Amino acid sequence: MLLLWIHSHIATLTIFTPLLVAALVVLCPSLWVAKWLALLGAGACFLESVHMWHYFVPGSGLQFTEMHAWLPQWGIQYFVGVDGISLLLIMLSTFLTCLLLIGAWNFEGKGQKTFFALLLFLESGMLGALMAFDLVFFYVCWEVMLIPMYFIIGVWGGKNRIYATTKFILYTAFGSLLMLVAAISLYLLYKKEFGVYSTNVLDLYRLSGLPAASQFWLFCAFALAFAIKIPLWPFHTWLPHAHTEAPTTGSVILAGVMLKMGTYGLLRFAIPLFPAVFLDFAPVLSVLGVIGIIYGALVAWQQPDAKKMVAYSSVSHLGFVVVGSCAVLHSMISPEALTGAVYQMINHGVSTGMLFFLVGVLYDRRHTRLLDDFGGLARPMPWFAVLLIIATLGSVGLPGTGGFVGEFLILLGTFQSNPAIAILASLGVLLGAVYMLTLCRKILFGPVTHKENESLQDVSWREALVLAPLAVLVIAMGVQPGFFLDRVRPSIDHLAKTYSEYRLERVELPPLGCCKGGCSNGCEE
Amino acid sequence: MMQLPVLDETAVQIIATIVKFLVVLVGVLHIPPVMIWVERRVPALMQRRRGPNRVGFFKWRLWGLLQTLADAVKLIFKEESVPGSAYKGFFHLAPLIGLLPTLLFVSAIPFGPAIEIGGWKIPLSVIELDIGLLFILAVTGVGVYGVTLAGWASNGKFSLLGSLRASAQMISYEIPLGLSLIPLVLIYGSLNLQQLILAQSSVWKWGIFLSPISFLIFLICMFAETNRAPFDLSEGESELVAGFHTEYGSAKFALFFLGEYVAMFALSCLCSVLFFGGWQIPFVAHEQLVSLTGSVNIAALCGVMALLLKAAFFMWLYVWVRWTLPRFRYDQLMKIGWKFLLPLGLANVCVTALVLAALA
Amino acid sequence: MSAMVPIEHSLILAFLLFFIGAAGVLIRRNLITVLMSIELMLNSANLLFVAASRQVGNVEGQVMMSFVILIAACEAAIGLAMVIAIFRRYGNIKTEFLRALRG
Amino acid sequence: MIWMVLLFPLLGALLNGFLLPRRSKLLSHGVAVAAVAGAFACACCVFLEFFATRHSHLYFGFNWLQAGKFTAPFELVVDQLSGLMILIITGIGTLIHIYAGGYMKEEVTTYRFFAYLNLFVFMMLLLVLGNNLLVMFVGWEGVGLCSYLLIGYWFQEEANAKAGMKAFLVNRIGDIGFLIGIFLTYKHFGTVSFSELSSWMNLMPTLAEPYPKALFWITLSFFIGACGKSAQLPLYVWLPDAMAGPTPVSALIHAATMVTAGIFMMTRLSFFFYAAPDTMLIVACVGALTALFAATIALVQTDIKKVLAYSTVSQLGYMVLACGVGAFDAGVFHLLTHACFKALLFLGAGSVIFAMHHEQDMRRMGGLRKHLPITHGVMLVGVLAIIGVPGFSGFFSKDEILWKAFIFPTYGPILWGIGFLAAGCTAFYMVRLLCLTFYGTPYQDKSAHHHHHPHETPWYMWGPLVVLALLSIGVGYLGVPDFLAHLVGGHNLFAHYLEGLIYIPASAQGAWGHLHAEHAHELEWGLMLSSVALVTLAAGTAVFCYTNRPVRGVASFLGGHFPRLHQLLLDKYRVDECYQRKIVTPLAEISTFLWQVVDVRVINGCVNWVGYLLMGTSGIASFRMTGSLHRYGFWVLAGTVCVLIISCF
Amino acid sequence: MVEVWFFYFFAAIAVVASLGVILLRNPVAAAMLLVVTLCALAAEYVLLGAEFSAAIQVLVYAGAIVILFTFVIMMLNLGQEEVGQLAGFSKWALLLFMLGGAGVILIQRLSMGALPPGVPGGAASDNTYEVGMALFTKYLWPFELASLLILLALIASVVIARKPTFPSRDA
Repeated sequence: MLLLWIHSHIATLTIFTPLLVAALVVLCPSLWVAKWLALLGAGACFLESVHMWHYFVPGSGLQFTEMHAWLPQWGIQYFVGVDGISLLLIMLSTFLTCLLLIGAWNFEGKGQKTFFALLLFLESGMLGALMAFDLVFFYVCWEVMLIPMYFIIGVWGGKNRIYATTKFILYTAFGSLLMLVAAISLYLLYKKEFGVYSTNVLDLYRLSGLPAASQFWLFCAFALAFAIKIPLWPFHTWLPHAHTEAPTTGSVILAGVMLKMGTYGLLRFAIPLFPAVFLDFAPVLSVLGVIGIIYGALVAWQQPDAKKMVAYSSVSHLGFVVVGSCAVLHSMISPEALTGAVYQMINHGVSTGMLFFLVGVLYDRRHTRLLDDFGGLARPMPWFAVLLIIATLGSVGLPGTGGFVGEFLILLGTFQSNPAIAILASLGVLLGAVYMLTLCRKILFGPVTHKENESLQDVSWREALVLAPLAVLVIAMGVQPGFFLDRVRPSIDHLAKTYSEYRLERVELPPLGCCKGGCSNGCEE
Repeated sequence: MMQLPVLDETAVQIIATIVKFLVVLVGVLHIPPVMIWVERRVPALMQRRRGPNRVGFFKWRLWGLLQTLADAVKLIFKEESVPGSAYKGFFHLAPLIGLLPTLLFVSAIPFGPAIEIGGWKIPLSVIELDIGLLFILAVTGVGVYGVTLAGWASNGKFSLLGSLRASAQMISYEIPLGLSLIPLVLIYGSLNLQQLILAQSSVWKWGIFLSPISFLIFLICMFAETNRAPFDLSEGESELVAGFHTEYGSAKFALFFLGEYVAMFALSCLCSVLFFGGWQIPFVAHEQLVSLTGSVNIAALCGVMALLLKAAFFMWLYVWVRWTLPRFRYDQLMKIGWKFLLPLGLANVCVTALVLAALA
Repeated sequence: MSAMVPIEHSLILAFLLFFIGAAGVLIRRNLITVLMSIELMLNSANLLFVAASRQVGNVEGQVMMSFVILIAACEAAIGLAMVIAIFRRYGNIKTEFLRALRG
Repeated sequence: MIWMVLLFPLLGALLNGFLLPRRSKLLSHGVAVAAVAGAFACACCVFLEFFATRHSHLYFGFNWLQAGKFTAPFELVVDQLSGLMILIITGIGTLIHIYAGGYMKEEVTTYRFFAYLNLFVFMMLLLVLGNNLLVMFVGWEGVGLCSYLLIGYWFQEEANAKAGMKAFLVNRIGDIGFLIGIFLTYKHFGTVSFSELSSWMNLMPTLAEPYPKALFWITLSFFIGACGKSAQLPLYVWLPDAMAGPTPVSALIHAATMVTAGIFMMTRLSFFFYAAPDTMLIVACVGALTALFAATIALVQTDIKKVLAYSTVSQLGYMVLACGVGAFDAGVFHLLTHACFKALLFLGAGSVIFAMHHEQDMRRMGGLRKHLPITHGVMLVGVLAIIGVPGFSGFFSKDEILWKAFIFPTYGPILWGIGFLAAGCTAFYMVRLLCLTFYGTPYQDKSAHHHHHPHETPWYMWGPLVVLALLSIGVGYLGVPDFLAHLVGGHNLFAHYLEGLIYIPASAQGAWGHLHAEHAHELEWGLMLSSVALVTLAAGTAVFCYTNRPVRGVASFLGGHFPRLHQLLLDKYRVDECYQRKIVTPLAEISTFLWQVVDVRVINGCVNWVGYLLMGTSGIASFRMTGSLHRYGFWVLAGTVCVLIISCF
Repeated sequence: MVEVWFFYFFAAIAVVASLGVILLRNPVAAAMLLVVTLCALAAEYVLLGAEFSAAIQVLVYAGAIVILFTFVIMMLNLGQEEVGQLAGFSKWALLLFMLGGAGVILIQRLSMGALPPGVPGGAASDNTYEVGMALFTKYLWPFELASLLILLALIASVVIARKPTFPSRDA
């Protein structure tokens, strides 16, 4: 009975479990209990997402939906659901949050309880944004994400944290406000066309007769909001600051999931809502993406600060995702590229998350992140070296790691639509290797130039507990992409092929206990 | 009884009020000497010693009662000294401000049923109020000023500390005090003290039986409100010399003394009124008494006596406790007030309300 | 107390108190006095409520008055806490030191 | 069985890398050798199984990558080429693994070394076995990774780490070519599977536009990939630096197997290359030029491993030349022979270095023949093989290539000429190496007080050398050119063996008619004899110059009369410096510019400027904000009074 | 008419005392005069038939709020020399203000006729009971909210008045 109830409210539960636990964590008087509580909560949330994963039926529809009237007089609903485009990101968010909590277990500094609670709060916001199919609810969650991040950077950040966090908030909020305006006008336009108010995204997809000019501006507003979040060149300057100043955990979650909100939003809202304008804009976005790829890589190469380097690498990697999302091909998006884009989001979350963790490991020990302060760490810290190399390889997209699958598919699809873009983007693959290997070399190899480094502790068990799953994931995602992609492929293909008149249907909840029916789409021989 | 036609109702009441006030004032002025005697003799009894018993006329020593008188005389005629740094006006005013609320407090207590003089029904409280209980609470609240001002106006470390302690303590304990009264108001359905007494028509309807927890809280707060041991932190002689009245001597000191004992008396009376049936004599209904004695007035007098006896018990209790229990530490005091009495009082209110709702 | 005091009297008294309080807020540099002046203003409002209650013949004015008292209590508590905080920070409580709003 | 071939090395790598205790060197060595030897055994079975039927066989593993219409299953193929390759890889790999145990004896972290080495074998096997471009690419980059790790094995020295990185990055440039090749292939053919592509090409009688053009670009892209991996001009620069790795690594990766991956790949895609004659010409030219270019550099190098490295580049140039002139079979054959003798040479050099306590400068060697008799013997075999002394394997393979180059219709003789010159250089520098190392008087180190006498290596080091020496002689006879084989009534076994695999697609038959045309045997004889003569001459010169005398002769002549040329050769034509100056440094400067100026000043400046603008505006608006409580209160109340007064009227 | 005279009497006390509140230099004296004002107002409430209000006026205002003021004054130990000057800006303000106030009162006085006629003897007989009923029925939610508010104020004041966690200005 309880199981059935959970099953039928799984989306809502997944969103709100962390929020609830966050409240409990704050109120919990004992730090020890609070920590375990937070971990349990995050674990429960992860299990819930696994439940969704398990019962997710491959197909293009929207699943695990739950709809309630929220402000019925204005047509605003609480409407959540999961489809193939968000499923992987949901899994990533819940998974990363668990690891983050473990990672921040012996957190230096004050307010650990609050910190954990904020993380959980953030998770709630992210999950809400990923599952929301109501524009207003999406917007709420989208903004809610900013709040905990603001505090995480602003309170626990580095020396320049206030500047960084203010910039982050103002910049992203600026974009979101434009999006809000666009959302409201969309809402009014819907009313004009259909005579009723609705913020249901599935309804909004039906809006077809928008005038070109208004589509143009609406797309611009949405795309700008997402571009800032992604961050697409040249809207990226908040990112290096935010990443550098954020505590490790903040960087991981920021790079791991929050940046993907931008690309996710692009796929969920900007493209299917305004397909005609998207067609015009795709080259622009692609070009910006490519500039981001090369520019990010080049700038990353010269960074003296490991974290900043990884931060710029995010600009580069997310450029791939944008390029992949914009590979328009004969009135459809290249499905290969789109699949790659979705996959690359996850992969970037894992590998860059891992890199940030690793930089954090170093920072914990030496309280510096300057590359010049390291060198030759492979000798005192062999396991660290192994993990860093795995993360690096994942990041540079070596075949056999998830990064390759994502980048390859993106480039493959993009090449079909625009070879020049693809070739330029593949330069990013090369440059990616340049800066990542430089990072590796400067940290790991060469003689140990600083005395302090000779006696550094290798990764502890707790850190290994965080990093090992990520390392395994980096490789597993490269070796068995089918495992991750088979479920979500129909959704992606559906979006790719029909984005110009995108429709999404709600799918009945599969009965509890017998799910395996439709999952054999390509996972068996 | 003869009618006095020249007087109308209002005038009679005004005259009666003045008379009652004078009576109370005079009565109240007699409390400190007696109490000082008690406070000397009782511990002597408890400690198996004699206590002051020498002062007297010839062989009449009256168990030392006259010692108090002598002390009083000494106190009043002692030379006054005012500290140079004191805020003079308030320094002089403070004892009076301290005394006034307690007198008002006493004025609100119905000492007995109404008596009849010349056909005028005269209630035996100086001020008869519908909201007597609230009035008492209000007056208690104002009573803090005396202490506060005294300490502040003395402009000395010990005084200031003592007065801060005292007033914080009094404010803190006012809350549980008020909370402890609410169940009674709920049960008896009135704020009028006379009504409250009348509602406790039989022994089993006494407040102590209907709301024992209220009584417990009230009792504790009673001690705290009067800054008496074991809550006499504000004048903890080992720490603060004498607290807020360190700098006071002679008559003004006497006024403080007076204030303290009047407050004790008033609270004892209130306790009797609220929890022990006030002026009602146990097992003897007032009507029975009237018919027994044949006079309303005599019955009323009996009632007054009953109330005074009950109050006397609590006065004695004050003394008893003072010589039995050690002083609390200040943090313990605050802890008891805020962490024990306050929740307990709240719970008590809730439980009483629930029970009443269930019964209704 | 059957006879009525005309409501105009109460109104004028209330006005006087209000303006005295407002003047206190404006002319005093001592934060505590300022707060006390605010209490005066609140009291004038109370008086108006009570008088109106009397005038209209129901107790709603008194209910409102009790709410006002409650809010006054909150205001006093927070205000005084702030006074203490300000004192800790600046060493005195003159209003001149509170210039954070200066543009 | 085929899976076992892959599984063994992977398991070995995992065991050594993660699972086994790390103290015991013997254990890690044993595990590694066992893994490769097991793989070799399985590979033999697989090969024999295939050889019996001569039918290529596909093994489907699992559905690896699928998106949209694109599918890339994890599928292996065993055919002539991959069958041969797995034998080479595991066979020579086994020998080198055994040898490495001795060579790496003094290392602490041998487990790491063997883990990398096993991983390399796995990746290389993946490369050759994959049935589609993507699986091949996995191996392709995988071997690059292992190469990177192994070059930087002694990571404590900055230079080694840098060399590893350089190898990886230069390879990556090629890899991008490979990737673009894949994209183009998929774009035009809709598949990346070799078997499908092959049959598609096979079935097409003629190719209409856009295919010829597309094929040109496809093959060019793949050739760029091959250039990277097989160290061709202009991407060869990583290979000499890669000698920073331990010598067994140089033998296995940078001589025998990995670097030949480019030739392997081109052979795999020979149907494409045949159909793109323009590319073929480029390939041939690049190959020939590389052969000569590297050989000239090798003439004056003094580091024993550097000489071998440039020699490798040069030999790879030959192979690429072979591919370019359409003689893929000759190229693969040279690959095979080269694998044997170059591995032999490297391991021999390794023995020398080992014996000399990691001394690599040939000028500090000499007269080692007495101390290292076995090594000397096998090295001699290796040198004879590489310079193409008749009867040794190099002779057959190189001669075939030169012949095929000669008959290439476009610039054939010129290509032959370049190759011919390169062969002369090869003979010179290899003999020079031999002389400097083994003959002459021992080098007297004046400064060294405790001179150690070099000792012959233990059996498990020279054992493999002997085997390789035998192979260096023996494998040549598999590919005796037809005209020689006809003398004894046989034919070119090797070419015959590969016939089923390497075919000219129907559409391109016309362009490659000369390969099957009859040629005068006299010409062939003549060419062969002339090259033998050249080799003899060059070798003789080298012997004359370098034996038992202070260095003089040609070298000193060159050094004396053409100092700039000599210096140029010593500086390896300053290609590295040129790259550094023209590409790396500007790129770094651009990066710094992008970061410091564009990012921080321009973009971020714009963003901040908006903020400052707003701040300034608010400053203007806030001039009435005096911060005085009283003033604020006054205005509030005054306003209220005004409103009240107004409302009264 | 006794009530009216009483009213005037207490009103006079209230006004004078409140003037004292804002004019006296000594904050303690001001606080005491505030108590006087409050008590006078309480008396006015009694005259207006609002006994309950009067009681809570004294109970809460005099018994709690002003005590708090006194406390703070004592805690900060503000001598009378230190504080109590008028703000520099005050003269104009006061002038303008008083003029405005007088004007408003004047106008108000003139337009008094607009007030609704009083209900004679309108005050309920059992004032406390009535107030209680109103509070717990019609105004239940505001009442609960108010309790929440006061709880918040309690916590907030504790938090605000805690020992400072921010670095002091000198540091």
